[in-house]
Amino acid sequence: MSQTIHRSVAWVFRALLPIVTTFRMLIQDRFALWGLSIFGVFIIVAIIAPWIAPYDPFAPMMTETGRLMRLAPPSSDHWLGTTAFGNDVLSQLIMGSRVALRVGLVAALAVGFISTLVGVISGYFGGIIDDILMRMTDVALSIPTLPFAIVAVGLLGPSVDNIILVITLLFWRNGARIIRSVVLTERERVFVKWARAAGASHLHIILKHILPNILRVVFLWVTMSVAFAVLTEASLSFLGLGDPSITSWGQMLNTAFASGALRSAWWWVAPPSLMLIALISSLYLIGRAYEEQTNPRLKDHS
Amino acid sequence: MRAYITRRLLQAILVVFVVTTIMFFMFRIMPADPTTMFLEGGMTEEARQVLLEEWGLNGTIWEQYVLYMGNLLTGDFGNSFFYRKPAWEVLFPFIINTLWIAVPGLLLGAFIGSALGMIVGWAPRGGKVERSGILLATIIRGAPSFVVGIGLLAVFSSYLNWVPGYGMGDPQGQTGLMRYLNWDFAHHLILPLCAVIIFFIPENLLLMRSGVVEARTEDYIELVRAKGVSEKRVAWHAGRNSMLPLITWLFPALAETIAGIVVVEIVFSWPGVGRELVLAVVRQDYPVAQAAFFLLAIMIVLANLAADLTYSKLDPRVAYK
Amino acid sequence: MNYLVKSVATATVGAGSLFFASAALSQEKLGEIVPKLSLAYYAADMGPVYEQSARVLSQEWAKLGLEFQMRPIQFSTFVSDIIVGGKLEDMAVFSVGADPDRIDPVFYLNNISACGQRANGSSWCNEEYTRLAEKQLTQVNSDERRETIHQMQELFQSQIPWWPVTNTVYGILYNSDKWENVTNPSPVAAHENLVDPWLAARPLTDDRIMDWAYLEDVSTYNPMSEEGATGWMRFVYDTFAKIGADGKSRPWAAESWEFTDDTTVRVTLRDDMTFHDGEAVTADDAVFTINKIVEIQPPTMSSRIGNIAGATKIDDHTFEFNLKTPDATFETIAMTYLFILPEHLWADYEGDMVNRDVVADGVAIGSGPFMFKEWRVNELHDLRTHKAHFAAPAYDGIRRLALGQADAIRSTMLDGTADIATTVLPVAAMSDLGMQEDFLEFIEIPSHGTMMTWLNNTKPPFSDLEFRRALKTATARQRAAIEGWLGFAVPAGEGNVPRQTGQWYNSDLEPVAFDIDAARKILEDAGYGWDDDGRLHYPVK
Amino acid sequence: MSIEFETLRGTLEKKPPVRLQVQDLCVTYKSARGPMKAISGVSFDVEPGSNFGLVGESGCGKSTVVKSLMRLLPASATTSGKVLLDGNDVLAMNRQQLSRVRWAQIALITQSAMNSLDPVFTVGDQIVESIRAHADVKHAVAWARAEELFAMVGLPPERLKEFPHQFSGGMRQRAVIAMAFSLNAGLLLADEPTTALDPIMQDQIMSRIRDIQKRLHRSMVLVTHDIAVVSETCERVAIMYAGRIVETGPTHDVLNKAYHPYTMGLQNAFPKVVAKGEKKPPLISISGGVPDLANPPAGCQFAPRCPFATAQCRAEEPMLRTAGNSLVACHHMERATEFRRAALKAETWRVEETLQ
Amino acid sequence: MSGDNTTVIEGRNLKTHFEGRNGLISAMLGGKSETVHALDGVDLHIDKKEIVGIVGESGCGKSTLGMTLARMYEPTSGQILFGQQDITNLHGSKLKSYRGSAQIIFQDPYSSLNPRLTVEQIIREPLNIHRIGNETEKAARVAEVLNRVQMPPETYLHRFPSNLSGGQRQRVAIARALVLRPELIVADEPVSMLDVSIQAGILELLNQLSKELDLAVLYISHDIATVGYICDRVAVMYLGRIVEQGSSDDVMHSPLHPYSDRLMAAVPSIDATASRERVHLSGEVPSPTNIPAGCRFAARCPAATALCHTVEPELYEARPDHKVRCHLYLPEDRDLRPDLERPKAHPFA
Repeated sequence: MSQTIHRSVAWVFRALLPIVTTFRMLIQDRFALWGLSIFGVFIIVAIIAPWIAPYDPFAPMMTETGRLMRLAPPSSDHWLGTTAFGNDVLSQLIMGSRVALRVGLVAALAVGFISTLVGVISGYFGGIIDDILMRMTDVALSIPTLPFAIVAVGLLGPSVDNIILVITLLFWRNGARIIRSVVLTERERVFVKWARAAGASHLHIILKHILPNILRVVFLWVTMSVAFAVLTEASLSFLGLGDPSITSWGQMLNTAFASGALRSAWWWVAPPSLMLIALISSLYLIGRAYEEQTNPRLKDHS
Repeated sequence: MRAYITRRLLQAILVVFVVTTIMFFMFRIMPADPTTMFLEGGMTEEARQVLLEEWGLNGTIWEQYVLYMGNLLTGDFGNSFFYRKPAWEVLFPFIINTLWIAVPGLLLGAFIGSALGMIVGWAPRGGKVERSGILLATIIRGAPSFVVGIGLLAVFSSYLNWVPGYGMGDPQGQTGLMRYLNWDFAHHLILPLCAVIIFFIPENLLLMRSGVVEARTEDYIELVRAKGVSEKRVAWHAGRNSMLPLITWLFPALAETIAGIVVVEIVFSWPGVGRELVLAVVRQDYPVAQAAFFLLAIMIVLANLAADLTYSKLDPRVAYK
Repeated sequence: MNYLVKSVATATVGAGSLFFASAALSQEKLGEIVPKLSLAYYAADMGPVYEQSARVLSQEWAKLGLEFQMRPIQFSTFVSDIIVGGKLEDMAVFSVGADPDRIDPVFYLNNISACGQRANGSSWCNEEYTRLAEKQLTQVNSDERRETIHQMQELFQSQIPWWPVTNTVYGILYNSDKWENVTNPSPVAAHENLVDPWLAARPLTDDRIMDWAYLEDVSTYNPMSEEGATGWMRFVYDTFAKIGADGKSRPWAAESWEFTDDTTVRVTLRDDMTFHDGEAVTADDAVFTINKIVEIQPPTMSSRIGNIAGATKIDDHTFEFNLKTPDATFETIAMTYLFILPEHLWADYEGDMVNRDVVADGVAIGSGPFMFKEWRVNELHDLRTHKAHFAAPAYDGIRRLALGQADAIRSTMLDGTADIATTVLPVAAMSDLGMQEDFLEFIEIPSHGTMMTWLNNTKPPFSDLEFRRALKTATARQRAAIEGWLGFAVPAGEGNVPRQTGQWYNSDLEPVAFDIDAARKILEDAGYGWDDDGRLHYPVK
Repeated sequence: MSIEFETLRGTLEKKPPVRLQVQDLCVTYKSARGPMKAISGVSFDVEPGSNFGLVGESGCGKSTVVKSLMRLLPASATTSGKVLLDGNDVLAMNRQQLSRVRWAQIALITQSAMNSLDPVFTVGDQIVESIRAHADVKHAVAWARAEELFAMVGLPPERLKEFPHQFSGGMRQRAVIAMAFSLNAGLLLADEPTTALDPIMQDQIMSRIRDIQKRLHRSMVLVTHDIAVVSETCERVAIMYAGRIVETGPTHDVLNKAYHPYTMGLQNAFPKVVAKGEKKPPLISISGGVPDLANPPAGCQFAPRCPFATAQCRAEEPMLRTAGNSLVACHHMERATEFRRAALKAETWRVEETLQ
Repeated sequence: MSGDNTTVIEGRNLKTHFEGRNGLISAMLGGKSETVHALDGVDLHIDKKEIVGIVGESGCGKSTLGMTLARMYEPTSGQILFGQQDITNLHGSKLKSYRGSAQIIFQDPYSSLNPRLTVEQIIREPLNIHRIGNETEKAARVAEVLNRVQMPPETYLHRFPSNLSGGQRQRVAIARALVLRPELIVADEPVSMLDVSIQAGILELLNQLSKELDLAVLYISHDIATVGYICDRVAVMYLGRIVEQGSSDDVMHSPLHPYSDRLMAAVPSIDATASRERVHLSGEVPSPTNIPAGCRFAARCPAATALCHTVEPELYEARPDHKVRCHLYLPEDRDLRPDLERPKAHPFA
């Protein structure tokens, strides 16, 4: 009994091990450390957003004389000023982190799952299955991203869930290719050949020998997918196809742009822009460091 | 080689066919009815039926599909609902406009990016050049294209007032090629072109850099260095080899690239095909939107083919049968 | 922070006092909960004001214990699904523009309110009302017609199937260093038609071309296939009449007209008109145009010309319209809408006239104050002044720049590239610019354009008149105007006809003041109740 | 052109063989776990026109020695000591001097010919590149030289126009050899030139290197793990273990009369083809693995695997001392005869294995 | 000897051809692909306690032979007998059970073990796959095989491959092969990536296991010297066929086929005094996609005559238990093509 417990504890530990080692490996890279810190801050802000946002993001601010506080520059009451509709920019900015992260994480996990599924099946089995799946990705790869997203969101309606769905539909293709190519090399590894020679079932080989060894690439792809998802959500919102019931950074920029306030209200335009750059760059930094550390040919041997 | 190209072309046709089919059905199940563009005045139901018939929207969806694909084979994309003329005629000038920012943007971006990538890749590992190069490239890569566009607009057009930030300039009655070969056009071209270039640089830079860094560890680079040739020559060997992964990325990345260009066109009011595509979707001008998708799909597929062929030119190891 | 605390506090206190009284009593007598209501509105492609307005309105409605699902819908989908598609789920907030022919109230009275009309999206059908609606259409005598219309509004007000929320204020921003005498077209939106602000303008500098900064393109110069941008078409082609700010038609290409009987109108054309190619405009051209249009019934025109049976030439400058039935709206709608085509360029055309590419064929030729020069799609339209025109402006031409987005319009106005901009730049932004810059002048145009609230009258809770009444009472028209439209809208009047249409508006209707407490009272009296979470429940059956 | 070509040939032919003296060469790599001393105090001389073998197993540092001779080590490595080419210290040269010496005086036949030719340039161009980097001649002249070199290694000259991937492994190795001789460098470094080749090809390549090298009278350092190849090729040999030379001397002496237990073990582990009917000596394996150079054991590096190791061996690092014709780094080389006998028996080594 | 009780496995006229893979589209277009004749008619048997060596240059088909016998590939034609059972075309559970009895040891010890599993998990895996034994029995078996390969279980059971040296990894690979108690082991270049000082141990171990556990071992190598050490019989392969076969002493010391002769002569000797004749073989091995008519070695053989270029020789039993595929050994009384001259003298004699 205690042995079973011991074993299951060991199993959990082993399953977590790649994550822990990955993390340990990443914090050795100064860029990745920055990336992780920025990303960490975003996650924290997103979690506690409702408590730290000073105002309701859509509440109209009024001046003492009862007029709408339009395009007020930063002040002590409104650190980042107000929008053309009298909303507090800082509050919108803080609440916007939630959408970015929700879309980013959920879409990335979905993308990771589908990419892995397709990539593993295609790469492992090869032959006609591979052929069919790869032709499917060819088709998917020939669809221009944003125009498709525009049509699809127009079709499904602009809710966060639909945006996530569309992002998933768009980005599984690249991941499937990458993961497939890793599986192709992994499949040729001698221990996989051995397992086949020993009579192991396909499922056994995939679960025991292929998946654990491609997890790193999956992780990398999921990280990158978070960035793509955030970027796509922002672009859609910027084009006016974001979920209207919540604030997002792309939407803030869209509103600023459509209100013609681009040049006059820097406090409304600059913060969401910088947030987007910071969040996406932080993910790219993590991804890059990860690539650098896991690719022996890129690794700095000094 | 010819057999290979034939095979790839057939593959490409299949892909385009499927993409076209998908887009066709996507547009047909869109909730809106395109006749509503004419409805503000309260069109009568009879008139609506006339329009539907005229646009080939009255049969079952399968009939419409067969009709559409049949017409497509003869090069007929249908008539734009909005402009009332062949979708192809509508799109053609926009395509030219887009090419003006897309092609030089892509080429310059790739060139500048890979040149910088060579420098960063060849710089000492862990040194200032490498670290700042990577950091900058990553940050720029993390900037959505509309943020880049807005930033450029704000700084160079609004604040410094150096260059205009909208449209293609006033041609003063110039038409044809002369519409593009004038100073005013060039002046208007600067910002959107810069946005596209900036959009391209980081990816190229980072890819080139990893390529060069990887190549630096290759045995053949060691041998080249052992031969006592100049460092520049050694770098050339590394760069030449790193172009291969770059090519494989560059062309297929078009699908994502188009997204960047669409946004750039919108931000800079550039009358290009991307902006028209978005407008067509909003206006439910299906024939134009579908034709644009069709053209983009063909472009991407051909670019992939071109990537393969270029690759085979650059990499003598690849021999297609 | 202050504001938030305050507003939350008012809401709870205000609602709370009623609450305790009623909730405790009726706890066990609650019916079904009123489900979450979907609230459709124009998505961001129409600008941010609709979303803001919908949010402001729903905030107040929510105080009745309702919950809303916000549903932004793109313009075209909105029109086809909700306005004419009959697919309104629960509620919608949207607006109609200040088109010139909507100065005649038939759009508000019939098209969106009467039984069986395609655009009656709120699916309200009152037979008495519909009978009156049909009657007023035939009342050529405007006094009689006005009486019917006022009666209809009373009936409407008692049933409140939907209601207007605000009337739009448009704006014109122009470069006052370069131009003067830009007139105010109120109550019609400037870009929609009235040639006034453009034709009257006078240049102050040598730059005698007026550059109009605009978002989008018009799609064609064929007057038989264009609907969306008839305003621009009016520059190139002449109509028989123009509508005035008073809602009455005044002569344009027609020098005069009279009803010779209920279904015949005799029209006398001006004798000093020529087409841009120099040919004189005669009754032949007018008759040709009318008969051709009646014959082919272009889909985009069908609703406006449906009542015309044909035309007969009397002499070179006189002809007669033959109508199918007496038509009260004929002067204001059909006369201002039919564009005169040159017979000599169209008579021999064998193809489908509706789909004729007039630019390619070189026949973008009318008799209007401006002549077609160039069109670069999604870039610009270039028109030159037709000097021989009776209303030719005092400058050389007009160009419409398709700039695609607000920021570009703003910068063209600032750098002097454009001389005039209209609604497409958010009005508040135009007003700001007018205040900031000495050389920019802002004109405010109160209009009859209306933002309204539609309800699905066939479905509970909206099928209940008391519920509708409560909802209207809780409609914060003032807030929507200030917070949604940034002050560039005014709270709308009662009934269904905009106050800005002048004589057609029934000013005797009793105003419904915004009052949440009163609204809750109405609901409570009708048997509705609230649960502990404050959610509204139906009365027990 | 032909005059130019003759001039080129003339200068190349006149080049003398190089004398190589390596003195106290040390190489340290920076690594995540601290400095890693890959090479410690390696010294050897290569007489002009002679062959010197550097033998050792993987990780012993023999390739590092070769790379440091041409200063090809990555920036993370620090090198000390002297590498004298006819008295000039390579390690002290500036970049310009270095590039003049490389290939003109010291050329390299790399370990894996598979990867040592740039895949995107033709083989001919790569040879021409090496010539023109040092001799100011026209492309055509250099090409003619390349044709000559191809003929020398037995490849048809028309294949100069081909890319490396069109060559088989053996041909590629020959092309690399041709390139190494392109400037008739006085010293040739051959780093495992035949590893991963089939026996027939291996034999052919080695014969060819030997033939050309003898004919042109070049000096050569041959790095390999295959003592048979060394025994057939080199006059002198050094056995390396863990970044140090443990035994060096005339090849025949070192291989037949080893003083260091590692040399003995290596020799006995090597499978031999014995005459028909003769009893095969048992194969020996040396248990354990090479020491971690970032954290080396005290004393003799071989002590943990050595069946004869004593407490002294584990405490004190032995210095190279003369024994017979060789230099040996072993505290107990006086007992070499005894060791040699014991080392022939598999049990001697196996005991250690199970103990481990 | 075939059909003998002690024969563990026997291949009869085995052919394994590979088709170049084509995509959907070209398949639809009926595109033709090239066939690689990797294995082209091989007869071989291995007895209990016997180690048979296969030597030859890379690409000669020796690995394909091993993989075909282990049924990693399904032979294109021919027959494989495992004991009395025909396993040529087995599928499904029967194939799986055969795989339990025939194990492979691969060349690269660094990638043949999954880096994420411990030694215990690695060796236990075959038992899990074949559902053999309960936990206790499994543990016992794992310990037993680790002891057999001289790796004390208490030390190694919980180590990861990254903590093992190359030789130890190869021992783990052998232990993993033994845990199912196989009858046949295909060892595909098991020591070629190991250092010389370690390979001896592995070879000794294989030899010992074969004798102690009644194993039939197919030892594939291009290192002829090691073959001489442990093999009872040796077959020399050239371009998909066996060209010479016999006891390892015979083949190594008095090779008959001109090719084997060259192969043996190419082995360098540690004894520099023993001079050996230099090898000169012209030309390259022909492509296995385009096999020449006649003797496959003819193009490179100095003794080749018109007969060699036209008719492929059979395996002639030149000496007792020593067969060779060369017309030099065509019995005097047999004339395949009297019109063609047969080769006379041994080219390197």
